[in-house]
Amino acid sequence: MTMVRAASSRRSFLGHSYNLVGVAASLVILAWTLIAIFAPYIVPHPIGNIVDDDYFGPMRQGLWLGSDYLGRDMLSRVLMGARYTVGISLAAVSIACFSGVVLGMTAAVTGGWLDTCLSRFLDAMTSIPSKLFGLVVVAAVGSSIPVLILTLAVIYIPGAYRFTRALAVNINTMDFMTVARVRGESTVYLIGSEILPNIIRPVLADFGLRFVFIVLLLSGLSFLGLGLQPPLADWGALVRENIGGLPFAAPAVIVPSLAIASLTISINLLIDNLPQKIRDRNA
Amino acid sequence: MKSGVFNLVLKRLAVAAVTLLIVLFAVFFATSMLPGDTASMLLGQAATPEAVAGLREAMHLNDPAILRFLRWLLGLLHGDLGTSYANDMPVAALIGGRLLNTVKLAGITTLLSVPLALTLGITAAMLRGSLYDRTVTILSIGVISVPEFMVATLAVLVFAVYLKWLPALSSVNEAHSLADLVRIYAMPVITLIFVISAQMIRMTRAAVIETLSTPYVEMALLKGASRSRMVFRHALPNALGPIVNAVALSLSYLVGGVIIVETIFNYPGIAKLMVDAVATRDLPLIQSCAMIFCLGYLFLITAADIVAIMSNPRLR
Amino acid sequence: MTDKITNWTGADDAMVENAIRRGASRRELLKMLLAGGAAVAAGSMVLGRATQAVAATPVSGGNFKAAGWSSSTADTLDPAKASLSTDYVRCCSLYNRLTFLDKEGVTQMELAESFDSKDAKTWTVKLRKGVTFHDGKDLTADDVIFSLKRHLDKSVGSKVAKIAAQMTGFKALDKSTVEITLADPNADLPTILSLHHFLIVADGTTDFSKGNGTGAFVLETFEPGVRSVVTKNKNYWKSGKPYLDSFEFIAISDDSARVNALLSGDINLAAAINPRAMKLIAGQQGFELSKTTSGNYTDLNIRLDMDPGSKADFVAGMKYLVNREQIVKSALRGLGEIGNDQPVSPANIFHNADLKPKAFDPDKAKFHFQKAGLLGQSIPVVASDAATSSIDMAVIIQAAGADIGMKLDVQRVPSDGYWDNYWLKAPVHFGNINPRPTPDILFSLLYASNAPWNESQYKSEKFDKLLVEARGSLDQAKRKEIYGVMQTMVSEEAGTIIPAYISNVDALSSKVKGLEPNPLGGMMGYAMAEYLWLEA
Amino acid sequence: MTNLVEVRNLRIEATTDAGRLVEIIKGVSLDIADGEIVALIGESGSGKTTVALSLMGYARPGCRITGGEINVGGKDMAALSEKERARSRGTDIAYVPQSAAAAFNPSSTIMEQTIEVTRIHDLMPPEQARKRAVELFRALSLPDPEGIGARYPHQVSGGQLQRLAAAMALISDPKLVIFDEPTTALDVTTQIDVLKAFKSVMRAGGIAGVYVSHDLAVVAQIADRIVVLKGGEVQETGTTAAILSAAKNPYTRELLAAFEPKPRQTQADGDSGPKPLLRIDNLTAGYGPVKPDGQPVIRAVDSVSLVVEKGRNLGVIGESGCGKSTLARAIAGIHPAAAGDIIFDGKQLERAVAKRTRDQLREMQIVFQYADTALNPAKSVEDIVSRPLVFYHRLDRQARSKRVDQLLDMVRLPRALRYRRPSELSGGQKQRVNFARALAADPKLIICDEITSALDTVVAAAVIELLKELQRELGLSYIFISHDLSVVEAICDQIMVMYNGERVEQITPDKVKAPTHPYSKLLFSSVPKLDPTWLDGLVRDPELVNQYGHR
Repeated sequence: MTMVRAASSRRSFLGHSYNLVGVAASLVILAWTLIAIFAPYIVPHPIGNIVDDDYFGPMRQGLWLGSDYLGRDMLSRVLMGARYTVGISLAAVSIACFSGVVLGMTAAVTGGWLDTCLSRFLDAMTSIPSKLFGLVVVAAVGSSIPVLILTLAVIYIPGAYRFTRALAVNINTMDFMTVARVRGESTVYLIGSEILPNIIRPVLADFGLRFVFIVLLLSGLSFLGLGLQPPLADWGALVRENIGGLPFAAPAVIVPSLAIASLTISINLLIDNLPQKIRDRNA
Repeated sequence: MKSGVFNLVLKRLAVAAVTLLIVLFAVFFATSMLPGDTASMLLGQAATPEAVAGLREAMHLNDPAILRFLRWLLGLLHGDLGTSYANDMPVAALIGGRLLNTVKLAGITTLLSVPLALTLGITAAMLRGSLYDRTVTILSIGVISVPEFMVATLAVLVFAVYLKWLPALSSVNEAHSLADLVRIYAMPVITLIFVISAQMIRMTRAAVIETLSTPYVEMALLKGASRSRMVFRHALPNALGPIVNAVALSLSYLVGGVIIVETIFNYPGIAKLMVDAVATRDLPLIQSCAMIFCLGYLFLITAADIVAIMSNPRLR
Repeated sequence: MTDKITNWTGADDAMVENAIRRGASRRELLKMLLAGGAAVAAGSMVLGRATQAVAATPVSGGNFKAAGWSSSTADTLDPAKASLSTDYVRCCSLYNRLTFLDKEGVTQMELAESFDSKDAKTWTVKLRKGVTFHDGKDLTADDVIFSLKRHLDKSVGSKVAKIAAQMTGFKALDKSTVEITLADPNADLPTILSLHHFLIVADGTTDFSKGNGTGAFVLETFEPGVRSVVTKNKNYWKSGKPYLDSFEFIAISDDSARVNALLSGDINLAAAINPRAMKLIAGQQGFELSKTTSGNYTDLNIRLDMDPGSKADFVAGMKYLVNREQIVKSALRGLGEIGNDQPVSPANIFHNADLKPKAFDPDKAKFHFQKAGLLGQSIPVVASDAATSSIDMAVIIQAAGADIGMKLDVQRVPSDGYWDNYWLKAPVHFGNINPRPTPDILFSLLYASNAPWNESQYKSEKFDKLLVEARGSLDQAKRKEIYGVMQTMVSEEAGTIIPAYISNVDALSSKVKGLEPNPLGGMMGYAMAEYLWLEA
Repeated sequence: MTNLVEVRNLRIEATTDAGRLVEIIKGVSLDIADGEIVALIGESGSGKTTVALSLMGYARPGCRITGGEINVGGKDMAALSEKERARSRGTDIAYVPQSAAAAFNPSSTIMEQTIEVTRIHDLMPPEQARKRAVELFRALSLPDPEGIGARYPHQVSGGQLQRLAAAMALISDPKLVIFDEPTTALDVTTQIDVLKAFKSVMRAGGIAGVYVSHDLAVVAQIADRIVVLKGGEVQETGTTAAILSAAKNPYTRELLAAFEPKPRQTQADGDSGPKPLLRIDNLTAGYGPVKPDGQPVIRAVDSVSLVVEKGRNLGVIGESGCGKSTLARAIAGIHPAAAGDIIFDGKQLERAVAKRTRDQLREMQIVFQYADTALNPAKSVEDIVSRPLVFYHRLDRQARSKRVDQLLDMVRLPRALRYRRPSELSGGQKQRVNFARALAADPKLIICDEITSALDTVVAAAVIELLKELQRELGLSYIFISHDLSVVEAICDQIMVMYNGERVEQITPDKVKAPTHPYSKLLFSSVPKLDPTWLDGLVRDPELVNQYGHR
């Protein structure tokens, strides 16, 4: 094969090709991740302290993002909010995807009654509206970070399961699966070493998408009064508690909305533009 | 061939019945975990132990919950949804009007969002990689990243408070003409379209793109078919399965997931009814609502399956 | 007693009225007020009042639509079961009480013509004649006895069973005279019977969904959790009333949605608006605010019989840690009055104005916490949306605690089930108490040793004795004195911290006339429907 | 303008997944006269399909025609607008795809798709088009020409679909038809029918054709001229006879050589008398619910018995659906048999894989037809080959690495290939890796399920050579399952012919010329020969064809 000339907007780096949209998106995600990690050290004010006599205060020196409905510093709250939004969603999506993926692959590989039972049960779970489920859980056991994470995870397990199972069922029909079975391999090896590497890309894409849904559901739950213990707040809760500032275009409501949008849009764009390993060396 | 379809439908229905039963039991166990009962919830601050005991006695809540649940299930077999603990009205009467409202809202949203989403998804797939495609893709992501209550509140502020074009509340009782209907439903429907369309657009686009790369679409191209013929005659009928599946999943949200829209527009649907029922620990009402959500979901999923089967001669 | 706005004087009122006459725009006025240092809330408040000064005479007709803040399938038209504003508003439009409280907090006769007693133990109630129920039946003594006696029946599930328990004997002396015997003397009976639960229903009623009462309106539609519509009772016994042709009541639980519905013209009145929405309403033409400070309060309860409340120093420290000014300023946005840790509000004629609230003093608080050995320990504080503003208050107290090293762990719990599961039970928690017409009710319900809702498990024999003494006395001056002492006791000794009396603000279209504040709560003590009229 | 098609200096570029542009057709020129059939022949990746499609002015997604002229019937397809190209597609030039099964829209009836061209170009009223289609069905000797149009593609067999695809192409009376490997996926007995049908219709209509194939023997039957392609360049052009008899280009000669019968060296067995390694007695396997008597409803393998001797090879031959693959799977335990005994190395084997011991599994390996799906695309060659080393032999890292080198040497693959993923290998290389993995287990018996069918002739011949060599070195036994007689003939000591789940005959390769069973006769006579006159001269017993040529 002859190299003619480089084409398209994709560039390459370290044996991967990527495009600029993907890079921009990952920079945004990286920025929020760093903020999530270092938030406690960079917030200008404790998030519970009232620093402004006014409420829904405008952006100004010292209160760079204005103040919230109680007169607390919005910048601090948004920075700390990143920690909870990213942290909780990440934990929840990890649990959801891990369980869903493992169950889905196991069901696909094992088949039979296990597959049927799991599929039926998780299908039934899907039919319960997620917000109502959240409502019942919190009414039953109260609201704390672990409960929140588990609730969100449980809500999204059936989806991850369905998705993975569909992919794994296809892989399961491949001859290399038969070869491995004839070799006498265990189920754990089959799902971990034979199936997983083949579905990891779509699973990661699904992971990202589900992350977005969880960020949004988290904000939806805060509307219904479930969420973090005050004065902590994730971005959704920040939007919610300051929604009264919307008529005044208060930064208190606009900024967290933009934060949610920037994170979710970036994740989606990154998924759509994941860097690709270049694998067309001359054969 | 015909009996094959019939058998498939029958099998689906059996599966649906099992799923429904699982859900009812799951909901029952979940609600029995909730602290308090209807008597203490109704009394609220006035719930002294004697008062609760008295009311519980009067409301016949002293039987074990499982017994009451099984009795309710038995009644269900005769088509009786039971009587609400909270206000002694037949559950059917409580649900009736509100279910109709939910169906209306869901129906109107469906009628508008499905064609919109399909059109956008299909056209984006046809013009894959174009500016239009990118715009649709990014907009659809953008739209899902805005929390629902934000969309709804913003819409109210703009259209009801400042422009005064539309009412802020969706008072179903005031719909006397088509114009009223449009005014009343405009905002909740727009909000819901925002919420559910994005996923449908994405899935439609993906499904169409996938079928567009099949050999039979290439064959159509080599027959000299136009782009639209390739899409509408060849790609779409075969992409129908995944598309209706995505549509069904999105629409299932409209049955029980619209609690926020119902709250903000004060629209009396059954999602809010269920929240009330949970708040008052009103077992028959909770169960009936859960059943409706489950049935709605199953109906959509089963309908999607059947459409997929009907559209695919290999499965017929 | 109502409309008391701190740091606002009559002179300011006059200035604003003058300004309006000069033709100043609302925005200019607002600016002027803000420059004067008043909170925005207070500012627009005054505006509403000033414009009302040029009021007109009532006109008949019109359909009135109002929105409360909560409703559910448990909505009821049974006065005994009525639990929320929504039920009160509906019931008040359909039924009448024997007595009611006017805006000054003075008991007035409604279905009763007179209440007489020599010993405050046996009461003779004469009923108004010529009053009929919606179904045409005449009001008789039997109806009254039935209505009051039901509260003693456990299976009714009455909200005031405890208060009603003191009525031990009922006798119909004739068709329109009832004799009520109390277990112990109570001079407040006429006032007690002005509570919304004591609305009079027809004898033998079991199905309350018809709303058959003697009230100003007749029920047309009632859908629990959705709405109610009532229409003018043409045979209403109060001549000329009601003015409205019909009255529709709904509930919009979302604060901003409720305000938006008012601003868009969907409803004429939005009850209990969020103080932060006042900026928005002030910026729009044709809307007014009505403020009521009626004695509703949210209190922080520290149970004295459990850790950490069993350590007196913890309670003392907490009382210093609560920054009452900041709570009124930031959490309530000025819509409240600083409280002095006792339940009798300035709206009540028995309020002890000499009792001063504790000043915010973190150093003293720290001293007490240190003494109690609790500094550095994490103390859970249970708050919920169920108790108005409790979460914001908790956060403010928490932040103050954090500054002196007192770790308060705010636990927000769902409002659903709060009263049953946390209130009265958690060691440190928030409560919310609705206005009650008499100190006697407040003290017997909340502070007597055997009180059903003894929020801090306060026990004092002296207090109990004083309570009985005041109750049985018909000497107003002496009662005021005793109640004054009791207020001081509660404030000093009980574990309930009452940082503020919360004002209620209803927002309404300027076309709605006749709305006056009432000590029993917003919307004219929930009985607004028969007094309002709509300006053409 | 004398020729119908004149292609000059055609260049086509493709974009790789890394965004690089690669020239895949490098200046191809060719001519086709009116009514002439020209074959494009070459291995996969030689660009033969790309060239054929460019005649319709079409380049697959990711490809672009960058230079040259493509004159078809006086129009330069490369220079036309997309609209104008669409106008000649289906009308002037028609296309018969490689896999008709995939090229038919599954959700539309055959008739609808056959006459679609006439609808698109508004050639004739639908009624007339339907009549014409039925005539074509008849001319292509399709069964039930009146009724077949109402069926859906999945209700029709592969051979029939291939002929239906031809009908679809011919309905508009095109001047040129492009056949893209139209018989590659078919069984030999079916292939003959299809080839015959094509040839007669083309001849009758005087239609010019491009016949893309990798199979010289097939091409020899139908083409007037042959163009040999390799690496996007024309290697040699000539009349069929000239190419077959006097090829000049080395690559062409290589292609021809693959057809020469190879000298067979029978196993020089030092031991006295052959010992059986595997014995199968009355094996029955099938699908569907199990009947009360323990037999499945659909029997794919019906009471088959066979013996494989140590160091000897057994060939199983038969057409698709005869049960030969099910037999292989039943022996390996993937598809447990319903009845019958499997005795391996003197011991009775359990029917299901799950119940066999690890050693039993190790000693019997199976290699599948499609190396694409048999190799996990997510793993490197090293990972794939070393897994059995870890699993069966528990070798440590160093020993493993050494052994992988040995194994790669054994299958004649460069050691550097160990880091590659399967997608970076050619078809032949993949099949070698597939084989190396089986060898890694140190097996006694390897079941080869159609391992050469997906490979080009030259590559397949090389793989067979390799198998023979390995057998010599390692003393292996093979069960060789195939539909291709020449492959089985080349390597096996015994040949078992299967038909409809049953063993019809077992013979030795030297007796292939004279089978006794009528089905074997039909089967063996259907294998195309490198002789242009073979198809025309072929006379088959019509009764036999009726009885067995069911597809």
